[in-house]
Amino acid sequence: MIALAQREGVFWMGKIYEGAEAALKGVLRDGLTIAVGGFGLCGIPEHGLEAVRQSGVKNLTIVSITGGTDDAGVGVLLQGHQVKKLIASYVGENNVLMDQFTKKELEIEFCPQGTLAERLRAGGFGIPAFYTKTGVGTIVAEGKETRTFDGRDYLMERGIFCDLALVKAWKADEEGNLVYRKAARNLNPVAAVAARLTVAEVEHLVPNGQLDPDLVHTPGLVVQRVFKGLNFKKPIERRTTRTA
Amino acid sequence: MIALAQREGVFWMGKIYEGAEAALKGVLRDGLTIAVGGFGLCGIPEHGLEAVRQSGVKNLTIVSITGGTDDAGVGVLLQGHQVKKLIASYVGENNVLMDQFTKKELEIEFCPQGTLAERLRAGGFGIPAFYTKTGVGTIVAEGKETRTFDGRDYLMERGIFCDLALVKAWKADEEGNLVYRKAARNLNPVAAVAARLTVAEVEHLVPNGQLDPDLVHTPGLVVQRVFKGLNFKKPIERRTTRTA
Amino acid sequence: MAWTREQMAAVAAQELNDGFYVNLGIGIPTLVANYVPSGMHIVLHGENGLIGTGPFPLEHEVDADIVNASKQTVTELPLTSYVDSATSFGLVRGGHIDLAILGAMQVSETGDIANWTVPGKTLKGMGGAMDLVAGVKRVVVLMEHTAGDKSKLVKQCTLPLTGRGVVSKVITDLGEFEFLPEGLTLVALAPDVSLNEIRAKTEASFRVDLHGAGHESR
Amino acid sequence: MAWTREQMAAVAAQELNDGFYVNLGIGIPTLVANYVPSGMHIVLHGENGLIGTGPFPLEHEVDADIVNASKQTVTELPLTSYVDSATSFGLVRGGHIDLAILGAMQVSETGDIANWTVPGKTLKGMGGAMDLVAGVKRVVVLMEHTAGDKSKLVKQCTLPLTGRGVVSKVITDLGEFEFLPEGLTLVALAPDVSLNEIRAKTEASFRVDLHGAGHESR
Repeated sequence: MIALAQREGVFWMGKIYEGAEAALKGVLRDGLTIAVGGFGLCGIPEHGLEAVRQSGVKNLTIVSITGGTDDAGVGVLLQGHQVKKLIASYVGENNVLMDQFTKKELEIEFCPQGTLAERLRAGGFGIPAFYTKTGVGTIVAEGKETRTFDGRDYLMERGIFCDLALVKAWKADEEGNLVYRKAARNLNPVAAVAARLTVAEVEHLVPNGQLDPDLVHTPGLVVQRVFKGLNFKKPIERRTTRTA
Repeated sequence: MIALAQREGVFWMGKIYEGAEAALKGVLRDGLTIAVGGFGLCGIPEHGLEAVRQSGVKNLTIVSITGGTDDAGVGVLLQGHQVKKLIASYVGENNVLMDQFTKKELEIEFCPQGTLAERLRAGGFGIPAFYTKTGVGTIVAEGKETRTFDGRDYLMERGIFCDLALVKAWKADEEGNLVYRKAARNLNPVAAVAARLTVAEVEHLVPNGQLDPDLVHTPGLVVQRVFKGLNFKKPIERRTTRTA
Repeated sequence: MAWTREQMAAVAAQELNDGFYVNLGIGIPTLVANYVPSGMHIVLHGENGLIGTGPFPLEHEVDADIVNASKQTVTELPLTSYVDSATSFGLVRGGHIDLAILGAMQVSETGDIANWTVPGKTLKGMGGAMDLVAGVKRVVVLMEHTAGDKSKLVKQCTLPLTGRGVVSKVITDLGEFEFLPEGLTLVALAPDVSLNEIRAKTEASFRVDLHGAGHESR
Repeated sequence: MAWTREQMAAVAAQELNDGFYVNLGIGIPTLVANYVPSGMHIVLHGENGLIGTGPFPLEHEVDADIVNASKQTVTELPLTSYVDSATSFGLVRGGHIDLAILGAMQVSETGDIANWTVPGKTLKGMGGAMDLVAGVKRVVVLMEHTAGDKSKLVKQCTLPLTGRGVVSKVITDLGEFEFLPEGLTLVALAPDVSLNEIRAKTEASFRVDLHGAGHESR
């Protein structure tokens, strides 16, 4: 294998960066469309979101399953009034969001969760549109083409391709191959393919050769920048336990 | 976990069968549409194909990447004149096939390989149709809707859903969770989701709890029957080596 | 005497078959897990990508990466596997889940369901509800028969729909209804609930067939 | 003197950039792997699902489960990962592969390519060729300039197309052509090949710009 070269100027310096700020340098600007991995607060790119918050860029369009909570997940961007539009399936846990939505500061495009995930995969995989029966006969169908195949009605939904994807994985190697852990996988793999630039934050960074090639969930081919996040908070939204 | 019960009559007896013939019992009949995993001869369900051959069922429609070779892969079904129609992307290595095609005994629907894989995934995942730029302006476009999105032309391709899928995996547990090995994965995961009944043959069968849940490529949810194949031939189509 | 929530869950558990993959919604449907007949092999699908959901964890087992579709911490089982969101909902949309048991605010006599939003109230979003009702093979609704004094089994839903013509069965505290080819049909009454009572409390038109039925519902 | 196959591959290798993911077709394109500049990080994508293809195996390393898109036995690298066919071609279709270097039977002056079938000859099928030319960011064709005495760089392809308007560059044994906004442009000549010779052997109309160019091609 060819070793990863360090880069100066126009030379390629590999995919590994020192932290979120470095990994997002030169990327962030007003008006970006950003796909954000995670389900609720599980498997969210917490360091990447914090770096976007600190950058202060505005008028963002965010594509994510939920709107996060008041102070976590996509919620950190809402706190700073950085989001112009949110494409999401559920926003039930966030008062800041509700306030901005009520005041019409924030536009929300509600999208059924499965349709949302499929739209990202489609956009990332060169499929401009597909048909689904999800949402037929509901407000989700408004303004969309309805078409009958084999006697059943379907909606046409469009692929989504973003400027940037922020994803969170458990492990990465130097190539940027990603392995997710358990239910923290969720939207991350489809977010990762659906952007011009994909930045992955990981709990563990390993040399090439240390990941089972059969276990790689997201090939490094779609991952341009990787950093190891320090002190992941990994907040739990609803801690529920049983007693033995 | 609830243990797998053995079944008599209407009771569920779990997913594990003793060999291909047992796993296909009551399933095979003339006119079936069957999705077959594998790329060339790599990762083919060789025992399942042999059992279909021995059953003698005819007028099959086969969906697979290639037509196999004269005596392996889908080729074993062509030998017995069991195939009415083949939906495939490449048929270059099979004289039996070419002979039947020339005599118009066999219909071939050529489908670009990526479109073929996507059509199976779509069919299995409730997507009746999608758009792709693959094949625009070629004979593949004939008879298909062409549509412009954002200034580019795309073809509409239809999902494929089959009566039966024959797939080959490396390992399975009792739940039918499947793990493939290396490039033998190929079409198998999408074939597995694209059928009413999916039969998996595996090199290794392990108890539940022995597969890493993050490594499962095909969830048992789509796999109805599993058997351990004995003496896999795993033929190599083009053995190429270098000298040290 | 109307069924309790626990009894409604027990009635719904009769929908289960050995080998089923099942999606349970929040609220009363969650209770159905307690009524799986012993020895029956049932796998719970969490649409966030956890196939084979186990019970809530002991305090020391809590893992931020193991949550269900309600974002609650749960556990794995030996048969568990994980998939991404697109695959998980692909399995839903493709009809690979045998049964969804869901709550609802309204169900219409043609099988429409409304269970995701009430105009004027706090907006939350449909999450995976529209995917589930559209995709899962059989959708069973568990809900109270009335809200205040208003029937939730209606002629036509007044709330925004989650799906149209997708419900196979409704179990309320007063009785059990099937959507048969002949139309909405009352197939069971809770103990001591009279036909007159259920008629008085139901806006939807329905047939009555308290014997048999149930095998040919959609 | 026309370029040899090896020299054509070396010319094509100048298309490579550090960090590129590249798909190489069978025939002359395969040779490009031998001309990757030392220290340059290039990953070869095999559309059958092997991302990061290594060299052919030693005899004792042969593994039936490790094959490339030509069904040849190959090896893994430490950076290798495997994906299924739908994902592999999703990566192709989605434009995530930087460069495909492919052979062809004909390329037209508008960038159409024909490289999958000759009517009347044995039918093989397009395999992944149509996906590659439609999806990969930049398609470079490596082919002999003529077949017999017929130009392969034509006004309009007479063979069935693999893709329409998809080729960015053509390298033949006689020279190098770019598809620029201004049209097909000859940007380099093989040593001792004259403009007159290449004009005589080329059916397609083309401009000549032997200095610069190459930066704005599609």
